[in-house]
Amino acid sequence: MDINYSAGQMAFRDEVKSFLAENLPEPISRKVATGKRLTKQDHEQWHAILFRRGWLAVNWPRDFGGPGWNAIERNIFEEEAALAHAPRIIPFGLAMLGPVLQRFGTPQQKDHWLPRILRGDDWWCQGYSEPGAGSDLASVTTSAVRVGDHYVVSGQKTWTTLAQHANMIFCLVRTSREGKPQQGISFLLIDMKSPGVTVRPIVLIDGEAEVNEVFFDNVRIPVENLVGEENGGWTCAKYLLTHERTNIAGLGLARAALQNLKRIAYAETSGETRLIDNPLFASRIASVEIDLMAMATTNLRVVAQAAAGQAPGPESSMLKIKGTVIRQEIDKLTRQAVGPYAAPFLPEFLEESEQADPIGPPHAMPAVQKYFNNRKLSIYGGSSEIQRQIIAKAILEL
Amino acid sequence: MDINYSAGQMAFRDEVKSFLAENLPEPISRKVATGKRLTKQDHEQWHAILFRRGWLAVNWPRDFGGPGWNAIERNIFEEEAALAHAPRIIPFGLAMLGPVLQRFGTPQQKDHWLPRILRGDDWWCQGYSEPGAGSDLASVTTSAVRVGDHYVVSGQKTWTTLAQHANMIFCLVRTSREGKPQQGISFLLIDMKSPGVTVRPIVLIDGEAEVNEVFFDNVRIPVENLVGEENGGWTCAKYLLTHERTNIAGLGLARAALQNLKRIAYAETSGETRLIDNPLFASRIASVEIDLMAMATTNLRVVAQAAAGQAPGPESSMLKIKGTVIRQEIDKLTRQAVGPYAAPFLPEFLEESEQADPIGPPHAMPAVQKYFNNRKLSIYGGSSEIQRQIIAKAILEL
Amino acid sequence: MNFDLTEEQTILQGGLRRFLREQATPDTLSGATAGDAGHSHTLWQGLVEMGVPMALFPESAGGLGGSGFDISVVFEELGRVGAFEPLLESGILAGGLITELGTANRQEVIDQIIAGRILVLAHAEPDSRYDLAHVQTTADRVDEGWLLTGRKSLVVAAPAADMAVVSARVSGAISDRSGIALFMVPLNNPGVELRSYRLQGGGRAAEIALEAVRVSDNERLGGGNEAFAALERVHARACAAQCAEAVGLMNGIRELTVDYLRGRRQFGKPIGSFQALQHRMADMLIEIEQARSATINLCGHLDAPSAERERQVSAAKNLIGRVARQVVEESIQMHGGIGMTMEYALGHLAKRLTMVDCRFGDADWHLERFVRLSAVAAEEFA
Amino acid sequence: MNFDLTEEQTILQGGLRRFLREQATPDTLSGATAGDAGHSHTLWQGLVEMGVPMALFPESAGGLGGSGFDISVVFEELGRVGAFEPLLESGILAGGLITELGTANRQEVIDQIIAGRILVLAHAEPDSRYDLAHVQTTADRVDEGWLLTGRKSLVVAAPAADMAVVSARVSGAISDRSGIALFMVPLNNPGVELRSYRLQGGGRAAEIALEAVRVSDNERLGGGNEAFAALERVHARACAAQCAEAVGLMNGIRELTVDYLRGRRQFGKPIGSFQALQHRMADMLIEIEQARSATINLCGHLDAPSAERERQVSAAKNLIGRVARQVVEESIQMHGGIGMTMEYALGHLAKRLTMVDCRFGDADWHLERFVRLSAVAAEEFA
Repeated sequence: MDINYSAGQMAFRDEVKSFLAENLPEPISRKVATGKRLTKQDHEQWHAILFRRGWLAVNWPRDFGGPGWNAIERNIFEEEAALAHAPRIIPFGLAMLGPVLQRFGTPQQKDHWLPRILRGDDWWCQGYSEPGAGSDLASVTTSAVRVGDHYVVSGQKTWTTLAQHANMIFCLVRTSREGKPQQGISFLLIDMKSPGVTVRPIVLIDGEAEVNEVFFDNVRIPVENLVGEENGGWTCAKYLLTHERTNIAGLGLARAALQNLKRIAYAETSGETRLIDNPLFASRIASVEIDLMAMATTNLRVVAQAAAGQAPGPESSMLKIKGTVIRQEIDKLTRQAVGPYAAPFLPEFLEESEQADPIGPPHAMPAVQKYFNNRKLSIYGGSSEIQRQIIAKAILEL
Repeated sequence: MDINYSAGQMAFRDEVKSFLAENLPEPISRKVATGKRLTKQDHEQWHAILFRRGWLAVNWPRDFGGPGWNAIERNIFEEEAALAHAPRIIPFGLAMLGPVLQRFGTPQQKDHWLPRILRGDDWWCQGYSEPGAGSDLASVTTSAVRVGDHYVVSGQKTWTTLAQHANMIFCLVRTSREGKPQQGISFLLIDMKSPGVTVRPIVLIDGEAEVNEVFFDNVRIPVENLVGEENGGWTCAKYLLTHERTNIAGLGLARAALQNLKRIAYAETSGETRLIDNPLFASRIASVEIDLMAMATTNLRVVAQAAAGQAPGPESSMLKIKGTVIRQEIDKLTRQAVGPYAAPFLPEFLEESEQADPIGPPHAMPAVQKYFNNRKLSIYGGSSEIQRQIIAKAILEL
Repeated sequence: MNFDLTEEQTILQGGLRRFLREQATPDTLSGATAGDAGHSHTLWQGLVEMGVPMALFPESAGGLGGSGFDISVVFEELGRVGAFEPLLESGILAGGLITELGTANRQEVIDQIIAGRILVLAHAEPDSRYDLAHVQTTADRVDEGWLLTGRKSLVVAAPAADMAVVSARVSGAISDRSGIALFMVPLNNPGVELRSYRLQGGGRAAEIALEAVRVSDNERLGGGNEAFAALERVHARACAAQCAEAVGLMNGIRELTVDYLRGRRQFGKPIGSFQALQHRMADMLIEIEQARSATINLCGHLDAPSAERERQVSAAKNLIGRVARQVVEESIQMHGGIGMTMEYALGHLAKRLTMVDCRFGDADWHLERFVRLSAVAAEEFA
Repeated sequence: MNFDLTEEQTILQGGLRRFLREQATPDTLSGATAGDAGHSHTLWQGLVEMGVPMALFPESAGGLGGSGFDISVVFEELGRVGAFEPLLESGILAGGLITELGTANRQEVIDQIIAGRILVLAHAEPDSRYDLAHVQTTADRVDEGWLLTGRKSLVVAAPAADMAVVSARVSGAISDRSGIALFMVPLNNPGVELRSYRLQGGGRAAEIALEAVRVSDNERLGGGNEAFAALERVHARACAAQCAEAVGLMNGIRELTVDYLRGRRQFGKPIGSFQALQHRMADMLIEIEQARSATINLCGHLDAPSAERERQVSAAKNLIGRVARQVVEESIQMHGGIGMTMEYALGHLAKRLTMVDCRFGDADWHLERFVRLSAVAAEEFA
């Protein structure tokens, strides 16, 4: 056993660090570090920088334009990027659709869509969830009826992240009501500029409109936009879910959040005492830091298995649950650390361009916004309850 | 609203206090306070003292020799008795069987058994649980076959508390296998001196043999020992369970345990510092004390309802769960407080008569014994899981 | 011992519940936050007409009661729907201090508050966090009056008020209990500047800058410089109000969540039939009952000697803070995505309940305070 | 980065697991506790013949490895069955100090330990709680030797040993790190008195009274009076052993509990089909994996600079202590009554796992220590 990176891995990490230091635009990393809003252009700019370096499609094979990294290298990249306050790579085209097209797409689909994803020609979003469906994906009701060489799509998707930026959406749609619910689902690529598509933002408790509803009213989609076989979309959906799970522990993000918490706990004082010197608060930070130190190794153990060729299995459910618990605890402590100045609701201060002095310390509003926003961690991508169920069945065999 | 006792209730409390101060034998209360073993004679002596005062059968009506207290008075008595380190009143005859006989017994049964319970002529134990049955009482398999004017009983009971002291046991037995499982159960009084009855102690993780297995091998019981109707025992069983729930929150015991914890935290030092002055440990004590202060009022709210004539309903499930969590947390902190001297296993020091110096502080071994013993609180009398189920069904209607 | 409401309280509770259920709709509430005043004139007028502010004052001051349980009846109902009309600010805090300490025209002001005038207490400051004794704002003696200079922070409802009770230091160090005086300051006085903003839990607050604001001796409450004891007493009442409001919020959330568990189907069953959720909901219910008991304890000790009263304040605030976190996080989790939207009623209630912990001291702050306040009593074990 | 065992470690693990599964039966273990020695000669001989003590020493001292991961392989297997043979006491603690500091006949003693001789470390004292620097026992200079006087407490396995490494203070105050020396003391020396007793987690320990026990200069380890650094280093290794043992205990308990959940039926179904228990079992599994990771972290840092090593010690001990409580309490709860009996395998494992927290510092003690040890590193934020 050896818990240290090999010389080659260390060198790779240094390469990533220098790349980030030299190429990550400071205005963007400052926004990430201070919890400000990122624009669509910020994301596109960062994607373009990574694309030029060949590091954008982290989990694509080299043949399709990926860097050819193994799980350990991906892990190093993702952690360093988070610690450097890089924006996350928007996953919908790169981490989700890309692998599905590579596996199930026709040669024409691959040739057409994959380079566009890398170049950022399209902003994709994900049309999986529907109102009333939650974690029960197989209950999709948005229908696609074949009429000539088109599908006519009607129905509604929800929780569609960043749909306001997107021009394309990949959807699970129902093409048959026969057999088991899973059997009548197809995987369809939909141009959001098509007549009949409307997007409505949903304001969340953090005050932001990160997610949307997307409505389809007799939207006509050419049949060549079907991926895989008609009624075979469940296979694509399941394949996508296993790929969604890269970096599921959110380790780099947790480390960056812990640093931010400590920084705030040094800055906040109660009377003469810095909050970090308060024994009870210090013990709460220490407890979550100890959890995080252990989870970093739990994560590496799973990553090492993946690098050795074993597909990431139900262990990723453990990483998602624990990673979520840790990040939500850090967020809660950060919210607690800002004290009474958690109360003001000042979304305008999430804009980098805001010139006015903040109310209270500048770290207060972003801390509260993040606390509320990150309630999502235990809900989306398979809720913590679903993950426990997976562990109980697949690992414990109960 | 008024959270204070009325003048009459205050006077009653003072009366209880003085009675305890004057009549509770010091050797007995010292054993209870220091966590030493009580003998059968200790219990009998205390019961006799309470009997003479008319305060033994706390939940019996005056007609049967009870004190005629309402729920508030019972609560006052039970709390003061616990704080004075009185032994608990052994519940099997008094709190469990008595009410069943009063409700379902024949005149002969009442005349015969109730005075014997009060006088302590019989030591009763409870034959409900069976191996493999756990919380599922209806699955009773111990059989009683009617042969002439006897039942012939065969089978096994388990977790029989203090059966080693008992000469009588009340049992749920199966008299029919027809219909629903609940329908073939009868409630039978069995003389443990009968041929075919054997008792085997079970050593628990605290090292003590508080519970037993009781075996019945063709034991002949006269039919007049049937309480209620043949195959009607489930009614008795359910009635008994509602009566078992008096003092279910264990409030006085929790308060006495908290005082003991504080005493130990004042006595234990780490370096120059008393444990009570350690900020983290002090905060853990404070947290459970705050929970206890609230639960005292939750308890009084339920008690006040009961005193107003409303039967204690599913609220007692809440009291049992929270009371258990609080007591187990206090026990855990007490175990933690004694530090490394939790390690020695010294059951001989649970005997008052032990002359040798203890290993480490005298409070250590009783603290550890109690921590292990009180794991039972969340298991017996309807496990915490069963209680949550009751709340979900009866209060939340889920 | 008696846990029943009086007949008057029962009537008030029923009327208030009906009124708020009808009037305090999500639209009204979000509109109130969006408006300049940060509250709803309709709701406020309704509350005043029902005599709600009057219920918060003792009979000796022209009120109807003002006991801890009068407070809890009112604020639990406000909490149940997530209303944030400035009853706590005007009735409990400003009105309470005026009642306690008196002013030249004490009864006149109290009558105005009962009739719907809104006053606030401007006490906390940018660096005070939760320390009630922290007062850096100075009151300098000039002629027959005073010049007040300093910054007051997080003055909830200030945008709706025309007058503030302002704390200022006459002597002593920044965190001394001694040397704090209170002054009535019209908010349109020269030298007073408000910066108004919305609150996460609904409504508005302001930062207030005071630049050599001139007030006369007559405007000094109680005529003295030792207002800390009254501040602490009134804050205990405010904590009781806040705890009762939190209990109302918890019960509002509980009802929404139980309804959702019953109605929402997944994998072919109501999600409320899943045992894991049933058990967690049962645990939540137990804790909400604990929160109610902690609030009852505090309300029943508001007139106790200060050592015991303040111990109950910290016990209640600690427990309420802990339970609030559990209720917020569990209820959102059990709802899933819908629980995170502001379009559904849970969103506002959950945010408001979260913010309970950021006012008058959070759970950990009160846990440590409880330890300190218990230390004397605990010496019996030494 | 590599989480695979070496070939040697894999072989040792397999052999040890087979041997212990066959030999370390509940009867053997309870018999061992009941006997005077407090351990099983059969098990001990088996371990010695398999070269297990040898695996704990470095090659330079005639061992086979002695790395953190050699330690964890051995102790995880001991833990899995709840064995308590004195490997930690003889191999890690006493043997480790002799290896570190040396004695006149260093290699001879190490060879004897490897061959099965049992030595112990007598270091803790009645008032030391978990403070490693607390040494009140005195070593007074006389002629060419020393007189040792004091009391040593909780010396695990002392009844099985013939020799102890005893710490004594040559200079300084009771809790000074400086001025502590270590001496080899035969336990049959005049003036040495043992009081032997059973342990909750199995096996035996003794209180040791030293009354002017005469030892020579030759018997002083390393010939110096500054043994604290070595004590701390060796205790870090002991903590690694204990954490690995705890992980083994947790996994033994997990297997029992999962089997029970699958086999035990109630209300007509296996109780493992109840969702509430499934979710709690999943949470337990996650924490056990965390415990394994914390142990790996510690084992991988045993040769790190002391500041980082000790931070890892406290991180691992804190996490292991917390998870141990959860695993013990949840596994007993999910078993119900049977989980509380000593007749079923869980009883001993649960008690032994509980006792992990009472040796070398409990979870809270290490949490506070972690805060202190992290303070320097944290100054980057100042």
